[in-house]
Amino acid sequence: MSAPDHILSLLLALPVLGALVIACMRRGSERAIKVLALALTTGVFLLSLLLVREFRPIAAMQFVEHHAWIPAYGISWKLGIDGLSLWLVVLTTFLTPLGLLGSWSSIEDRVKEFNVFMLLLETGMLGVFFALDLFLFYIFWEAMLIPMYFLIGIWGHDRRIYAAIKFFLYTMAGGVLMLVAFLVLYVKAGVRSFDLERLVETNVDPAVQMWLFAAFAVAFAIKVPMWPFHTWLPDAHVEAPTAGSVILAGVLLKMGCYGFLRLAMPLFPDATVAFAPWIAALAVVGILYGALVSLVQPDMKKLVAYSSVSHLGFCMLGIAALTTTAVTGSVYQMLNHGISTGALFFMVGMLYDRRHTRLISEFGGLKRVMPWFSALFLVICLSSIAVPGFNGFVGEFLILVGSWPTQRTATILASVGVVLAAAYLLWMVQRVLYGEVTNPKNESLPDLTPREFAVILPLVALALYMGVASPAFTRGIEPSVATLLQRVRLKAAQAQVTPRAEASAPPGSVAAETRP
Amino acid sequence: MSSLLDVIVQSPALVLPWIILLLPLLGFTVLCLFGEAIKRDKEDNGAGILATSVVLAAFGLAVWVFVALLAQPPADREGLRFVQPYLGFEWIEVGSFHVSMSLLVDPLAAVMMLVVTGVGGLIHVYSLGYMAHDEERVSYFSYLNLFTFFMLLLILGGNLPLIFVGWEGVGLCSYLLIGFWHRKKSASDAGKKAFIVNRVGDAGLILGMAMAWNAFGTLDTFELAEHAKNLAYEPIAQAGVVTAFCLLLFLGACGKSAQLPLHVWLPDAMEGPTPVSALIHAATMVTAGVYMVARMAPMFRLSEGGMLAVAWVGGVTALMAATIALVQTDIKRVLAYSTVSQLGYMFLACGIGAFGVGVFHVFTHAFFKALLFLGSGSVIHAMSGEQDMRKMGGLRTKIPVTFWTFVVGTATIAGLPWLAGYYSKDEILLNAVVRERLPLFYLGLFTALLTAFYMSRLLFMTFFGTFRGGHDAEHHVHESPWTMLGPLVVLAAACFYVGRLHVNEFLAPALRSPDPAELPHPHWFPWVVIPVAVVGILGAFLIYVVYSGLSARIYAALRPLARVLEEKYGFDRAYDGFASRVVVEGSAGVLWKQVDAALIDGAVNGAGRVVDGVSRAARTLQTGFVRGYALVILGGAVALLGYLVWMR
Amino acid sequence: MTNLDLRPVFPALIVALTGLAVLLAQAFAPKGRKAPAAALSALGLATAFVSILLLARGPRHGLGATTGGAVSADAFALFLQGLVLGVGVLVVLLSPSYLRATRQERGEYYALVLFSIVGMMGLVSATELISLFVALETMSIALYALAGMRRDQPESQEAAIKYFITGAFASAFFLYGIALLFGLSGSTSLGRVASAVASPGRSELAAIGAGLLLVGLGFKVASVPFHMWTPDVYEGAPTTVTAFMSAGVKAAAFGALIRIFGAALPALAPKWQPAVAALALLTMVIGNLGALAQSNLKRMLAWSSIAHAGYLLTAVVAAPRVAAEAVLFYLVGYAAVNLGGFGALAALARDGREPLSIGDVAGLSQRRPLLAAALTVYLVSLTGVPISAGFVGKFYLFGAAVGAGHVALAVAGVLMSVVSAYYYLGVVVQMYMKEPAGEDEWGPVGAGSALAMAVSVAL
Amino acid sequence: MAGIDRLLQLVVSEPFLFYVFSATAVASALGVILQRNPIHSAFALIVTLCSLSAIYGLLGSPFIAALQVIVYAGAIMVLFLFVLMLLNVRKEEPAGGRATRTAAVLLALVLAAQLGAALAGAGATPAAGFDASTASFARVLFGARFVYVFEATSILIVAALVGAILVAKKDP
Amino acid sequence: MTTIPLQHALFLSALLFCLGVVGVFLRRNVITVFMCIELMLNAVNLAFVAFSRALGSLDGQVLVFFVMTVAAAEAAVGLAIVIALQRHKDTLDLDAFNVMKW
Repeated sequence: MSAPDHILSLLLALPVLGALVIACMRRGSERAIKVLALALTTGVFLLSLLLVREFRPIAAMQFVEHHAWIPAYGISWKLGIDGLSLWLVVLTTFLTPLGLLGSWSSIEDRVKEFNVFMLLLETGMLGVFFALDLFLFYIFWEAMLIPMYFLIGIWGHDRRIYAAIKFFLYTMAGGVLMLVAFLVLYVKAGVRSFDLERLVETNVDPAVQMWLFAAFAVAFAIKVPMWPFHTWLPDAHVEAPTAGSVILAGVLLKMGCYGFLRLAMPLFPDATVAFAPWIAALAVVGILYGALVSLVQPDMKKLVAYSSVSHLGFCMLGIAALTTTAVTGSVYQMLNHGISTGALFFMVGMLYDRRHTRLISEFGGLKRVMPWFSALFLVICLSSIAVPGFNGFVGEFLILVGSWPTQRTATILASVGVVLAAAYLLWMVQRVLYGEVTNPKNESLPDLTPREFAVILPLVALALYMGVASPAFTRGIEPSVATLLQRVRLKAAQAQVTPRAEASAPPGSVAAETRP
Repeated sequence: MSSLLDVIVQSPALVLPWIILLLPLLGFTVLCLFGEAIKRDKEDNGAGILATSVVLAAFGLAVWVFVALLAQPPADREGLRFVQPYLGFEWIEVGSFHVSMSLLVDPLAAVMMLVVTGVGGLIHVYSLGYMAHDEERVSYFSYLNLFTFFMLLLILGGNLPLIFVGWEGVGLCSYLLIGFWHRKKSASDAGKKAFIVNRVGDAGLILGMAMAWNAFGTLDTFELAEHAKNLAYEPIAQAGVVTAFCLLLFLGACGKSAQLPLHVWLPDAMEGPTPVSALIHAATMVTAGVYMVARMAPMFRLSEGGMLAVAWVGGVTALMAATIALVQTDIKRVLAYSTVSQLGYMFLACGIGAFGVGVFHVFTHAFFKALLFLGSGSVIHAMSGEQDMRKMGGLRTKIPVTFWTFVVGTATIAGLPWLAGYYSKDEILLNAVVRERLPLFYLGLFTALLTAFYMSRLLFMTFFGTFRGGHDAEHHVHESPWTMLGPLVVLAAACFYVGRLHVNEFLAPALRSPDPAELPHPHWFPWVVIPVAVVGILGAFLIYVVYSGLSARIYAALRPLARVLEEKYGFDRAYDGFASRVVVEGSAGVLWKQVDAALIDGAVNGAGRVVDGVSRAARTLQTGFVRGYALVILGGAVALLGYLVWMR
Repeated sequence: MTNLDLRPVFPALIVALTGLAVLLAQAFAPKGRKAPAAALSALGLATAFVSILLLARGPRHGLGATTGGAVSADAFALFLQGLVLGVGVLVVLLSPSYLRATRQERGEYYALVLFSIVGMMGLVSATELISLFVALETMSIALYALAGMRRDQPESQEAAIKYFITGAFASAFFLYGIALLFGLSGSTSLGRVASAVASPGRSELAAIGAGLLLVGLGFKVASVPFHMWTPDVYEGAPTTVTAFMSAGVKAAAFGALIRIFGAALPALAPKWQPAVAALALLTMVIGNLGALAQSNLKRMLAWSSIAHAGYLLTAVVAAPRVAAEAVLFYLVGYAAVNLGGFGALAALARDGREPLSIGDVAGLSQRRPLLAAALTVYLVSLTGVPISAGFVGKFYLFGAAVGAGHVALAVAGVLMSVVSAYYYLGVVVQMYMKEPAGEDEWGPVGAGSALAMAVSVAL
Repeated sequence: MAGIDRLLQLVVSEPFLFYVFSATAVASALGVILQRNPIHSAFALIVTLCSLSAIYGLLGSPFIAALQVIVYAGAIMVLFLFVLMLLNVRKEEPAGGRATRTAAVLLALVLAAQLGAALAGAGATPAAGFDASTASFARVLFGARFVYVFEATSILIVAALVGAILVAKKDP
Repeated sequence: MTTIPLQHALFLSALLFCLGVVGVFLRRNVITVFMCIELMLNAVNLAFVAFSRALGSLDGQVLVFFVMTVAAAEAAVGLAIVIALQRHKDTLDLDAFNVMKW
C-alpha cells in the first residue's frame, strides 16, 4: 500500500471527523466512544507509518499539498514534511492513542468531551508540524491551546484552573507576539505571501531580523520552555491529567524547538547567528537550573516537569550550536524526551490512579509490591538519565559532540547536567521503589494491568530500539538539518560581506524605520 | 544471510568476539523474561546455573581467541588489529560523524577478556552457593550476566562511545547490585552514590569524546592510537588539546577506578553482596579506568601533564587509601580501601609510562583481590552476615580452607616472592626506580609497607586470637559449601601461577610501547622490597597477635591521627555536606522557593496582580455619576483638540 | 424636483415602512391578541436584505448610485447595511423569548429597533454630513428609548438617562465639528470637504473640526475617553438591546468613522492618525483592564466591546489604505460573536431574571451543553484564538496596522488580547470547570434564540 | 442732530444690534447655568433663544429666525416648562462636587480658547448676492440633496414619539 | 455698509457653547442639564448661520433646520425619560442616578 494523495490533509481531517462523530454520540455510550477514539487514533498512527515508509531521506519537503486559500493575502493551505518534522509527526500519532489508552479508566467524568478534545488536540499538533504557511502554522499553533486548556482545566487536579489559565495566557502571550512578527515579516519581506518556502528565499534587513527573531524566540522559548519562561510548565504538568501531561511533554514542548528550526532559523539567519550564544546560555541555565530544582521536588510530576526543562535545555543547546551533528541530535533528543518523559508521566499517572497522590514521600518500597512496575520504571528513568544503550544517550551525545566546536563553555557546563540527571532521577527511584514499605496503604497495590503494559511496553521498547539503532531515525533527519544549516550559514555569510552598518544599528532604529 | 554464514565458517575469529559478547546478554534476556519460570521452587538454582554456564562458555571461547592471538607473531604491527569485527551497522550516524558497531580484539582486550570471563566465571560459581537462599537470586544472576556483557563490551568496544556504553552499563549494573538489598537504606544510598559519583567522571569522558571527535576526527580507538603517531610530529599546538583530552579521559577513569577525588563511592559499594564486591569492585569494573588509560596509552604518552597527573593521582591515592585501611574494622571495607590503593598503584604505573606493567597488575590484582573478597565472603557467610572484624577472631581452625586460601591472598598482595603480587607490584616500583621517579618510588614503597601491615592485620584479627563474637555466633560458624570453596582454591592456585605470565610483553604491541629494551634490573631491588613486606607482616603479627593489647595503646597514643583516618580525610563528610547543604538545600531554598516561585513566578503573577490592581483602581473612576462621564468626554475632547491644534 | 435616484435608499425605505407597519399592526390588533410584530419585522428586514443583494449585483442594478449626492449605495455602504440588517434579524429572532421572559412584550420595541436600523443604514451610506447627522440621531433617539424600556427596573431608566445625557452632549460636539468643516468648505458634502481640507491654509479649522467629529463618533463607538457611558448603559439596558447596540451601533459608527476620515479627511491624515492611534491604544488598554475587574457578565462584555473598539481603531489608523476591508471583516465577526454572547445571556432569561453575575453560569456546560459550547465559541472568538472569526478579524486588523507601520500598536493590541483571554476564560472556567450551584433556574432556550445563535456560531 | 442721527444710525446698525443681542444672549445664558431654580433657568433660556433669533435675523436668515422663535422658544421650551410644572420641581440643592465643577470650568475655558483659535482662522469672504430668502431656502431644502433627508426626519420624529411613549407610558 | 464680522459671531457661538458645557457640570437638575445641552446646540446653530452667511451657502441654514427637528425629537424622548425617572425615584437630581457604577 502506498501513501494516498493528500495524505497529510487526510491525517489532519481524520481526528476532526472523529471528534465530530463522537460529539454527536449519545452520552451513555462511553465505551463505544472510547473504542472509537482509540481505533481512530491508532488508524492515524498506522497511516502516519506510511509516511515513514514512503519518506525519502532528502532535504526537500515531501508529500507537499498546496492550494490557494486566501490569495489576497498570499495565504495558502500548504502542507509538507521533511526530516525535521517526520518523526515528530509519528511521535504525535504514536502518543495520542497511548494517551487515550492510558486514561481509559482514569477519566470517568465527561468521557465524550475528553475524547473530543484529545482528537482535536491531535489535529492541532499535526497541523503545526505539517504547516508550510505561516498563517496556517499560527492557526494550528494557537488552536492547539484550546483543547489543551480544557484538558487541564476540566480533568486536572486541585489547582487546575490556575494552571490552565496560566498555560493559556503564557503560551498565547508568546504566540501573539509571533503573530505580529509574522505580519511585519509579511510586509518587510516584500513577497506578499505567507508561504514559508518563499519567505525563506527573501532577505530581510538584518536589523529587522533581530526584532523578528526576538519575537519568534519569545514565543518558542515559552513553549520549549526555556529558562526563565518555564514557570507555567510545572503547574500545567502537575495539574493536567495523565494524558494531558504526556501530550504536553511529549509533543507540545517540542513545538518550541521545532519552531526555532522550521521558522526562526531559516527566516532570520543573521539573527540566528547573532542570538545563538544567548540561546546557548539560556539553554545551559535551563539544563542546570531545571535539574537542580527537579532534585528537590516533593511531587513526582513536578520533578518530571522540571526535568523536562533540563532536557529541553539540551535540545536548545543543540540548536544553538548550529552544527549538523548537534541539531540532528537535538531533533533526536526531542523524540527521546517524548518517549521517556511520556512514559514517566504515564507511570506516575498509574501510581496516582492507585493512590491518588503523587508525593514521593507517600511511597517507598514499591519494588517488592509491584516488581514489574518497578523494573519498567527504572528502565524509563535510565532512559531519561541518558544511560548509553538507551535513546537519551544518543541524543545527548550528539548534542554535546556537536556543540563542542561552537559553544564550548556551554557544552562543558551542560555536562554537569548529565550528572544531575542521574542524581534527581535515581534519588526519586530510591525513595519510591526501594526501602521497606513504610506506608501501609502501599502494601497491597496491584502490579501493572495488561492495559498498562500495553501502554508502557511500546514506549520501553522504543526507548531501547532508539538507543541502539539511531541511524534508522537520524538518516531521515540529517539531510534537512544539513540543508537548513547550510542556508543559515550561507545567508549569514552574505550579510557579512555586505556592509554591516545597519545591522549593528541600535535596536531603537527599527521602530523609527517602520513608521512611514 | 548466507554471506553472513560464510563469514562465520571461513573466519570464526570475526564472529567469536561477538558471540562471547552476546552470550551473557542472552543469559540476561532469558533470565529477565523467563526467570520466574526457571525458579520453580525455593531451593531451585536453575537461574544461577544458567548464568554461570553462559559465562563459562564465554570463557572457553575467550581462551580460544586468546590462543589464536598468541599464534600471531607479536612483532607483526599490522596484526595489532587482530580482528575488528564489524556488525554491519552504524550505531550513530549523522553526516560525517558516525559510531560503528565494531569491536577491537587485540592483546590488551584479550587479556582483559580472559580476566572478566575467567574470574567472572569463578565468581558466578561462588555465587551459586553464596546466594542460594536469597529470594531475588534470579534477578541477581541476571544482573551478573548483564554486568558481564557490559564489561565485555567495555573491553572489546572498538571505539570510545561503544566503550562508553559498556562503561556506563557496568556502572548501571554496579548500581543495581550495590543496591541489591534495596530494603536497606544504606544499600540503596550506596548504589545511588556510586552511580552519581561515576557520572561525574562520565561527564568528563563524554566531554573528552566530544573533544576527541572535533580535534582528531575519529573516535575509533585503533585510529586514535595510530593518529597519535602522527600527532607526535605535529606542532606543539596540539599538545594542549592532547593534554586536555587526556585529563578529561582520566577524570572518567578516576570515577570508575575510584581515584582521588572520586574514590568515595567504592568503600560504600561494599553494601552489595560480597561476590559482587569481588567481581565488580575488585576484579573487573574498577579496573576499567586503568584499561581506558592503557587503551589510550599512545595519546597519554604525548602529554607530559597528563602523565604527571595520572602518576601522582595514582600514587597519592594509593597511599591515602592504604592509610585509611589501617583503621577500618569492617572486613570488606579494609579490602575496599585496599582495592583503591592497588588501583592507585596501577595508575602510578601508567603515569610513569609503564602501561604494560599497570595492566599486568590489573591482571594479577583481579586474581588475588577476587580471592580475598571471596574469602571474606566465606568468612561473612560463616559468621552469618557479620562483617565487623572486632567480633571475629580465631576462625582459622573453624574454616580452614577459607583460612589457607586467605593466607595465600594476603601473602600475594603483600608482595611475598613467588606469588603474583610480587611480580606485578614490584615491577611497578622497579619501573619507578629505573625511570628515575624516585619520589613516586618512595611513595609506593611506603604504601607497600602499609599494605603488608593492614592486610596482615586483617588476617590476624580474623583468623587468630580468640573468638570475640557472641556464643551463639560462635556456634553457628561453619565452613562454606563447595561451590564457594572451589573458586577460592582455584584462585589461590592461580596466585602462584599468573605472576609468571609475561603479560606486559604480550601487551606491548597493543600499547604501542617503545621497543622493550631490557630494563636494567638493580640487584639490590629484591633486598629492599621483600623485607618491607616482611616488616609489615611482622609488625602486624606483633601488634595483633603477640602483644594483643598493643593496638589499643597505639590507637590511644595516636588518637588525632586515627580520627583523621577514621574520618577518611573528610572526603565523605565534605561531599555529603556539599550535596545536602549546597546542592539540595540551595536548590530547594534558593532556586526553587526563591528564584522560581518568588522571583520568576512572582514576577509573572505579580504582573497579573498589577494588571488586576490597575484594573480595580481604574474601575473606581467609573463613579456612576453621569456628569463625571461627561467630564471625561470633555477632558478627552480638550486633550484631543489640544493635540490637533498645537502638536504639529 | 429632479428625478431622484431612490435606489440607494430603497432598503432603508423598506425597513422604515416595516416599522410603520408594525406600529399599525399593533394599533389595529384585536384586543387581547398580540400582533405578530417579530415575524413582521424579521420579514421586513429580510426583504431589505434581499434588496441589498439585488443592488449589489452591479452598477446596472444600482451599485454605486447616489441619491442626490447625500446617500450612496457603494459597496462599502451596502456591505455594512447588509451587516446591520443581519444584526437586526438576529436581534429580532432573539427578542420574543427574552421579552416574554422579562414581561416586556411591546410592539413598539420592534418598531424602534427597525427605526434605529434605518438610522444605522443611513449612517453608513451617507456621503453628506447633514444626512449623516440626521441618521445618527435617528439611530440614537430610538436607542435612548429602547435602553429605558424596562419600566420595572431602575437600572434601565438610569441607563437611558445616562446614555441620553452623554449622547446629547457628545452630539453637540459632533455638530460643532460639522459646523467647522462646513465653515471651511462651504458645503456638507464629504467630497467638497475633502477638497477643501486638501487645499492649503486654515488647517486649525479643519483639525479642530476633525477632532470634534472624532469626539462624537468616538462616543458612538465607545472609544476611550468617550466610553464611560458604555458599561452602565450596556448593563442597564435590556439584554437584547445591549446586543443590538454592541453589534449594530458599533458597526454603523465605524462605518461612518471610516467614511468620514477616509473619504473626507485623508489630507489631514498625518495629523489625526497619531491621535487615533493614541485613542486606539488607550481604548484597548482601558477596555481590557476595565473588563478584567468585572463580575457582572453584561458589564464585562461592555468593557470588552470598548476594547474591541480599540482594536478596530488600530485599523482606522491605517486608513485609508487597507483598513476598510479589515474593519469590515472584523465587524462581521465581532457583531456575530457579540450578538451571540449577549444573546446567550438573553436566552437564559426567565421570570424577569437573567444571568448577570459570572457565578450564574457556573456549571452551565452540564445543564445546557450546547449553549455553553456556543458561548465558549463566542468567547474564544472574542479572544481571537485561531479558527474563530475573531482571529481572522484580528489578523486583518493588525495586519493593516503593521502594513501602515504601526507595529507598536499591533504589539499592544495582541498583548491586550492576552489580557482579554484572562477574563473571557474566566467565564469558560465557570461554565466548564465549576460545579453548578443551586437550582437550575434559567429558562429553556427558545427556538428563535437557538436559530440566531446557531447562525452566529457558524460565523 | 447729526450726533443723534449718528447715534441712531449706530443703534440700528447691524453690528451694534448684534453686540447688544450678543450681550443679552450671554447674560441670559449665564442665567441658565447659574440659576438654582429650573424654571428660572428655562425662562433665561427662552431669552437666550430669542436673542439668538434676533441675531439670526441680523445675519440674514429671516426664516431661521422665525423658526427659532416658533419652534424653539415656542414649542420646545414650552414643552420643557410644561414638564417642569408637571413634575413640580423643587429648587435644586447646592450642587456638590466642587472639584468637578472647577475642572469643568477650567476645561471649558481651554475649550473656548481652542475653538477660538480655530475660528479665528475662519475665512471671511463675504459672498456677494447672498439670497437667503425663504424661497431659495426652500429650493435648497427640497432640492435633490436634502429632500430625502427631509423625509427621513419623519422617521426621526416617529421614532421619538414612539420612544417617548414606550418610555413614559404608565404601566397598564 | 458695516457688517457683522464673521469672527465675532463665531466667537459668540463658541462662548455660548462653552457656557452650555459649563452648565452641564454646574447644575444637578436633569432638566436644567438638558437645557444646557440645548444651549450648546443653539450655539452650533449660530455658527452654522454665521458660516452660511459668510460663505453664501444655504446648506448651513438647512442644517439648522434639521438640528431644530432633532432637538425637538430629543426633547420629546429626553423629557419622557425624565418623567419616567421622576416616577421611579421621585427626584430629578442627576447624581441620584448611580445604581450602576464601577
